[in-house]
Amino acid sequence: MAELNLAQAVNGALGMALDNDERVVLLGEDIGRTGGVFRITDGLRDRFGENRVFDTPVAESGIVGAAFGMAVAGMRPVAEIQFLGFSYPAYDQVVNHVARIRNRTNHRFGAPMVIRIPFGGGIGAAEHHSESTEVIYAHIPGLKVVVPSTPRDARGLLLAAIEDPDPVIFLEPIRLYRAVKEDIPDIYYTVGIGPVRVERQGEDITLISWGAMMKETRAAAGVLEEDDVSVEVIDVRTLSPLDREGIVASVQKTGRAVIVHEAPLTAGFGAEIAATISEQALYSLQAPVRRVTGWDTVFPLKRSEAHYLPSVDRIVSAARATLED
Amino acid sequence: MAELNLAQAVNGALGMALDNDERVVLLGEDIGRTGGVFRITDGLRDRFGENRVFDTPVAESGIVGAAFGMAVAGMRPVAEIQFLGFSYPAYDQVVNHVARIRNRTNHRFGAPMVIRIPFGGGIGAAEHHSESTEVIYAHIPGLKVVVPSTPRDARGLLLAAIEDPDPVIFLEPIRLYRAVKEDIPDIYYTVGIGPVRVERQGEDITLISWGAMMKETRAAAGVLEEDDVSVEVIDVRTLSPLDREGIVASVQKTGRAVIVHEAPLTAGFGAEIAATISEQALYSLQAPVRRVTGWDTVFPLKRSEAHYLPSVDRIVSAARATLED
Amino acid sequence: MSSRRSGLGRGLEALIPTNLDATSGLPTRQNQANGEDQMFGLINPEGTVRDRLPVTLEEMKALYADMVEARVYDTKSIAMQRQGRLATYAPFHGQEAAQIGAAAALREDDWVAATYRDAALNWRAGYPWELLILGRTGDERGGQVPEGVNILPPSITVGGHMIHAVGLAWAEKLSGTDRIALTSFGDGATSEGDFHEAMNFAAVYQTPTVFFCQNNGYAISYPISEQTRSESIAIKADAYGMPGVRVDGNDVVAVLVAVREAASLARSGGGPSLIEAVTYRMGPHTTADDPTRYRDESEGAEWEAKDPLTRVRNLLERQGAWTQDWQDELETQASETIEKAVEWAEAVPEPTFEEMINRVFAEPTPPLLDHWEEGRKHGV
Amino acid sequence: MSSRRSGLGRGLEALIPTNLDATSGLPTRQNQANGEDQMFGLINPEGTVRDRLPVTLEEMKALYADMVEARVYDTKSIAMQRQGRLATYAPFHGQEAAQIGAAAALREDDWVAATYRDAALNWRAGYPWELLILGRTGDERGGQVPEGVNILPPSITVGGHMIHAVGLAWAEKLSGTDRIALTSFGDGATSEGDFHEAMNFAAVYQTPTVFFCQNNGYAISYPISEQTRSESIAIKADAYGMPGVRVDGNDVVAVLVAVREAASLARSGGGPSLIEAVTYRMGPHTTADDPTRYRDESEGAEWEAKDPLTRVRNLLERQGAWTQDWQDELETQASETIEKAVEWAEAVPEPTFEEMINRVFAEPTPPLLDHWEEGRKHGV
Ligand SMILES: Cc1ncc(C[n+]2csc(CCOP(=O)(O)OP(=O)(O)O)c2C)c(N)n1
Ligand SMILES: Cc1ncc(C[n+]2csc(CCOP(=O)(O)OP(=O)(O)O)c2C)c(N)n1
Ligand SMILES: [Mg+2]
Ligand SMILES: [Mg+2]
Repeated sequence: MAELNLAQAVNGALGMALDNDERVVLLGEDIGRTGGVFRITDGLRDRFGENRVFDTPVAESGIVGAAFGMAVAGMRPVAEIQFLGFSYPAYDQVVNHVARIRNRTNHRFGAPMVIRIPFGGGIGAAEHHSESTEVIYAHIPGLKVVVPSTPRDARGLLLAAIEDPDPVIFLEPIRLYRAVKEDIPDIYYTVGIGPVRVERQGEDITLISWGAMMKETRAAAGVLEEDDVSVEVIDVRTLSPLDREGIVASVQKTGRAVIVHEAPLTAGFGAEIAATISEQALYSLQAPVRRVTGWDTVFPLKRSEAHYLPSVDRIVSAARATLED
Repeated sequence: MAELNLAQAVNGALGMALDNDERVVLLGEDIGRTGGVFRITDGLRDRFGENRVFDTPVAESGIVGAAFGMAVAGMRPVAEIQFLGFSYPAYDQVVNHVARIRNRTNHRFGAPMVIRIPFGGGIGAAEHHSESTEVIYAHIPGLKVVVPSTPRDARGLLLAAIEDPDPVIFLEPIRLYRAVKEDIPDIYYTVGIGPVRVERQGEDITLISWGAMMKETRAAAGVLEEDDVSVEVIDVRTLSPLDREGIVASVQKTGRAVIVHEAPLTAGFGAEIAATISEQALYSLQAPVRRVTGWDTVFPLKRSEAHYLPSVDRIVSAARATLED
Repeated sequence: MSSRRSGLGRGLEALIPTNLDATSGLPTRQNQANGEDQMFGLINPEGTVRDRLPVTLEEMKALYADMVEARVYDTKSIAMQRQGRLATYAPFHGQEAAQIGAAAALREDDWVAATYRDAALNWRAGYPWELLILGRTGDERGGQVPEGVNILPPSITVGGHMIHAVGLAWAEKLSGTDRIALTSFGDGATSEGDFHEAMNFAAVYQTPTVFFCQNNGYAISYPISEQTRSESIAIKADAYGMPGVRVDGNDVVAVLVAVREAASLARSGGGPSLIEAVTYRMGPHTTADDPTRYRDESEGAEWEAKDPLTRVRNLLERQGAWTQDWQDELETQASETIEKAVEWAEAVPEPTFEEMINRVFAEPTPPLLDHWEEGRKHGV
Repeated sequence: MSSRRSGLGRGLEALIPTNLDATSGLPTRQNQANGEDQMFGLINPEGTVRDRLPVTLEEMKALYADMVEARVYDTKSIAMQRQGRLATYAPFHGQEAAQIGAAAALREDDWVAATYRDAALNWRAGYPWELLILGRTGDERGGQVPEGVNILPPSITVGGHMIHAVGLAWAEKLSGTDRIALTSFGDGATSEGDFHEAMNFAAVYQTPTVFFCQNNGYAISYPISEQTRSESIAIKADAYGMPGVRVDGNDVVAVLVAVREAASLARSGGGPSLIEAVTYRMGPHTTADDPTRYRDESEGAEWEAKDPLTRVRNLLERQGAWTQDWQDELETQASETIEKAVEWAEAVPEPTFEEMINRVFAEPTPPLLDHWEEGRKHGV
C-alpha cells in the first residue's frame, strides 16, 4: 500500500502500463520534458525514453488522429489533451473516426486507445481551462467515458481503460489531483469500467455525482447525516456505458435522489440519470429528482467562480427539499 | 400565400434576408454556383452576386471562424455546413468562440450569426450524412438551437434567427426538405425562438418530438386517435432556450408523455425533457416518461437504416404502454 | 474474392528517368509556375514517350489492363446506381492512371487510407471489388477487409483520414517494420486544417507516409483556382520541410515512378513526401451532382484528349502490343469480374439488428443489451 | 483610462530601407537558410544601425518609452501574481520590440486579435492597461474594451483566433472601409489546423489581414526546432501564395517597418501577408511554469545580449538622446501609470451573479431567469 493522491495514482498507472505492455506509448503537448502542465507524466520520458513518451506540436486533432492510426496498427496509445476545453479541435477525430472504426470495419479494426483529459473548474483558471462538457462524449456511441474521483479508482480505471479493446475518454478532475491522499495498493490492478461505486450506504436519499463534485456531494452527505438523514452516495465513475441498474436499485431503495454535476444544467449528463430514474423507478419515487448543477452560463473566470460552482449548501438544500416533498 | 416545401421556405427566407439587410451574407461549401448540395441556396448567388454569397474552401472551422469575425465586425453572416456530421471540425470555433464572445466581452461584442446545418437520417446516405447530434450544441451556453419541422416554421424561425443578436444553430431536417408542402405567407415574417408549438391538442397523452421525427410522431398520433386516444403533439422547435413551461403545462394536463428523437438514447436531448418533466410535473405523472429514440449505435448505412430509425410502431407501442401504466 | 496485387512495383529494375532528384530520388519540381511543363511526366498525351520508361512492356500491359478493369467498374457502378442497386456513387473516370499507378507502387502489406473516390486505388492495393461494392450498397461489412489487407474503408469525411496514415506509419516505424502508409486525398482536402496537422506530424516524426493528392480540379463545384492561391499543391510541402512533387496524374508510369520513389524514401527512413497528381474528374462529383452548374463542357473535352487509357493504348499499339481483340478480351473479362463481384455482394444476407448492436464495441455493453431486448420486442 | 495611441506609424515619412521588395514593399526573404542573416533587421544588437532608419529621433524615443512602460508592466505583473492579486500571468519579457513595433504600425481603428502574451501589443494598439489587468484578476469585464477600440480580448485558445482576424478584415473589405485586421500569435499556434485554414481563407478572399507571428522559440516546453521541419515560419506563407517575411523581432524599427508595409499592402487591397518576428521568451511560459525543466540557461544569456530595449538605448545614447535621468523618469512614470491602473482594477466592485446570468445572451432567456431565481434563493 502507498499513500497517494490522484495525480500520483495516475502517474504510477501510466508507468506500470508502459512497463507492462510495450505497445503502450504516450503522446501529448508538453508531456515529455516537463511531465505535462499538471506533471501527471512526470519522469516517464526519462524512464521510458523518447520513443515511448512523445511531446507533440500544439495540434489536438493531430494528436488524436495520429494516436488513432497507431491504435489501428496495433499499438495502445494514451494521448493527453491539456484541458477539456482544448479537446474540441479534436472532436471530429474522436466522433467521426475513433468512435466508429470498429463499426465501420465490422470488428476488422478497433481503436484501443485512451484520451486522458483534465477537466473541471474550481482553481480560478483562465478561460477554457474549467470545462465540464463530458456529455459531448457520453452521448457518442462507440466511446467509453470514465471519470474517477479517488486515487484508487483513478489507477484501476486507467489501467482498465488502457487494456480495453475500445476507445476510452478518461476525464481527470483537476481540482482533485492533489486534494486528498488515499492508501492504495501500489501495484498493477484494474477497476472494471461500468459499475457505479456506492460510496456510502443509506436509506433516505441517494446523492449521485462524479468527478470533482464528489467532494461537495460527500460534504453535503456529512451535513445531512448530522441531521440523522441516512444518505446513500453514488460515484457514477463511468458515464458510458451507464450502470442504470446500479442507480435505479439505489433509488428504488431510497425513493429520493439528487444529482450533482458541475456542467450546465441543460442537457448535462444529469438529465440522462434523472430521465433513467423517472423511466425505471417512477413508482418508487417519493419526490421529484432534483439536479444541482452549474448554470447555463459560460464557466466564469476566477472572480465569479463561486457564483457558478454548485455549493455544499445548494446540495444540502436540494436534498432537504427532496426529503420534505 | 404560397404552397412551399421546407427547402423552398428556407430558400425564400434567405433571399428575403439578403434583400432586407445588406449586412447579411451567406458562406459555405458549394452554396454559390450549385446552390448547395440540397439546392437550398439555389439562385441566390445569381441574384445577389459574388459579394453576398460565397463558395468556400472545404474547411468547416474556417467557415465558422470567418463568419464569427464578420459577425463581430457587424455583419450578419449565415454559414452553411454541409451536414451535421461535418460540423465537428468547427466545434471548437462554435463552443470556444461563437458561443462566448458576448460573455467574454461583457456585451461589448456579440456574434449575430446563423449556422445552418442539414441533419438527420432516413435517406440512405453515406456515413456521417445522417447524424442527429443536436445535443452537443443544445448543451452549450450562449448558443440558441432551433429545429423547424414545417415550411412555415422554417421560414419564420430562420428569419428570427438571422435577426437575433446572438448565434443560432439552425438545424434543417433533411428528410423533410421536400416531404410536404404547406400554404405559407410568401412574405417576410418571423416566428419567435423559444416557445414550443402545440401542433395538436389532446387530453390523454403528450407526444413530444422535433425535426424529422415529427413525421413519425404525427403518424403515431393518428394511429392512436383511431383508438379514441386523445393525443397532444408538441413540436419542440427550439431546443435552447428550452420552453420548459410549455412542455410541463401539457404534461400536467395529460399526465403522460412519450418523447421521440432520432439521436441515440443516452444523453440525447430527450433526457433533458424527461428530466424536466420529472422535476416539474412529477405529481401529475400517471406513468413513467418513455423515450423512443435511436439506439446507442453509430447511425447505420442504408441497409440497416430501418433497424435504427424509431418507427411509428415503436412510438405507438410506447404510447400504449404509457397509457396502460 | 479477386484481390489483385501483381508484380508491378516490386523487384522492378528501375530505369530512373533523367529528371529525378539525385538526393531524394524524387522527380524535381520547379517552383516558378503552375503550367503543366513543370510537371513530371513520361508519356505524352499522344502516347509518345519523353524519356526511357522504367517499366517492361509486360508491366505496361498489366498497368493498362488494370486501368481498363477500373474503368469498367466505374461505368458499371454508375449504371447500378441509376438502377437503385448502389447508394450514391463517386466516379473516378479520368483518374485511373493516378489511382492504378499509385497503388502499383505499394507493397502488399503497406497501409492505405484513401477516399470515397479511390475505388481503383484501393482495389489495386488489395481491397476486393466485392467488398467495395458491398460497402456501396450501404453495408458496414464492406469495410471488413480480409486479414492481411491493410486498407482502411474509403474515407467519407474530407481531410480526417490523412493523419491516420501518419499514425499508422508512425506505429510501423516504432515497431521497427519497414511498412509504409499511403494516404490518398483530393485537392479539396488540402484546405482542411487536418491536412496541415497531418503533414506537420509526418514531417516532425519523420513517419514513413506518402501523401498522394489527386488534384482533379474540383472540390465538388469549387475549382482549384479558387481553393488556394498557392502555385501548386506540391509547393505546400515546403511548409513542412518535406519533398513535394507535381506529376502528370494521367500518366500511369509517371505516377508509378513518383510514388515508388516516395515509398522507397519512406521505407528507408527518409520520411514523408507529398505527390500532387494533376488530373481531372471527367464525371460528376457523385451520381447526385450536376456539373453543368459549375463548369464548361469544353473543359472536359480538353481533358478527354489527355485520357490516361488512350495514351497508353497508343503507346502499346505503336509497339505492336495492343490489338482490338485484346481490348475486347480485357473488357469482357473485367465485366465478368465486376458482375460476379456484384452478384456476390447482392447475395450477402441482409445485415441484422443484432449485428448493428454488436459492432459498436468489442463486447456489447449493458445499455446495448437493453436496446437489443427492446428492439426484439418491436420486431426490429 | 490611459489608452496610448500616439503618432507613430501614421503620417510617417518612410525612408524605405534598401532591402525592401519593390513590388510588395515588404522586406525580401531569402529562402536558403534559417540563420539570422536571412532576417530583415535595421538595428544591430549592439545598437549600431545597418541602414537608414525610417523613423525620426522623436519617434525612436517614443518607441523606447513604450517598451520601457511595457517592461515595467511585465515586471509588476509577475510580482502581483506572486502576491495572489493576479491569476496566472504569461510574461512577454524579451518580446517588447516585437509587440510595440507591430502595434505602432497600426491605425487607431484597425482590428487586433492577439494572445494572452500580447499585453504590450494590445496596450499599444489601444487596450487600456486597466482592462488588461482587470482581465488578469479573473474578471470578464476586462474584455469589455471601450467603444472605438477594436481589439478582441486576449485569446486563450491557441490557434482559434487567427481566422477571426480574417473574418473581421473580410467584413471591412465587403463594407468598403480601409480598416485592416492584425492577428498576433506564437510559433506554437502555427501547428494548429486553424492556422492553415486562416491563412488559406485570407489568401483566397484577399482579406486585409496581417498575420504577425512572434516566434519566441517555444510552445511552452516544445522548442521550435521540433515543432516543424520547415526552414522558417515565414516560408509557410508560400503554401498560400502570400508574402512571408522574417524579421528580427528584437529590433523595434524593423518590426515597425515590416508590419507597416504589410498593413499598407492590406489597406490598399493587396491582401494578406505573414510576418515572422524572431524573438525569445526570456521568462517562463507563465508564472506556473519552470523553464529549467526544458531549456538551458545559457540560451537566455545569449538572448540577453540581443535585448530589444538595450539596443535602442545604446543607439539613443550614442545620439545623445538617452540619459539615466530620462530612464529613471520613464520608469517612475510607468510605475505610477501601472500602479494607478492596478488600483483602478482592484477598486472595480466584485462581479455579481446577476451579471454572469445577464451576459450569456443579449437578453436573458427563460432558463437563465429560472437560474437567477434559484441562485438568489441560495444567496449566490
Ligand atoms: C469534413 C467534410 N466536409 C465536407 C464534406 C462534403 N464533401 C464531400 S466530397 C467534398 C469535396 C472534396 O473535394 P476533393 O478533396 O477535391 O475530392 P474529390 O471529390 O474531388 O475527389 C465535400 C466538400 C465531407 N465529406 N467532409
Ligand atoms: C487549443 C489549445 N491547445 C492547447 C493550449 C495550451 N497552451 C497554452 S499556451 C501553449 C503554447 C503556445 O505556444 P506559442 O503559440 O508559441 O505561444 P507562446 O506561449 O510562446 O507565446 C499551449 C499548448 C491552448 N491554450 N489552446
Ligand atoms: Mg477534387
Ligand atoms: Mg512560442
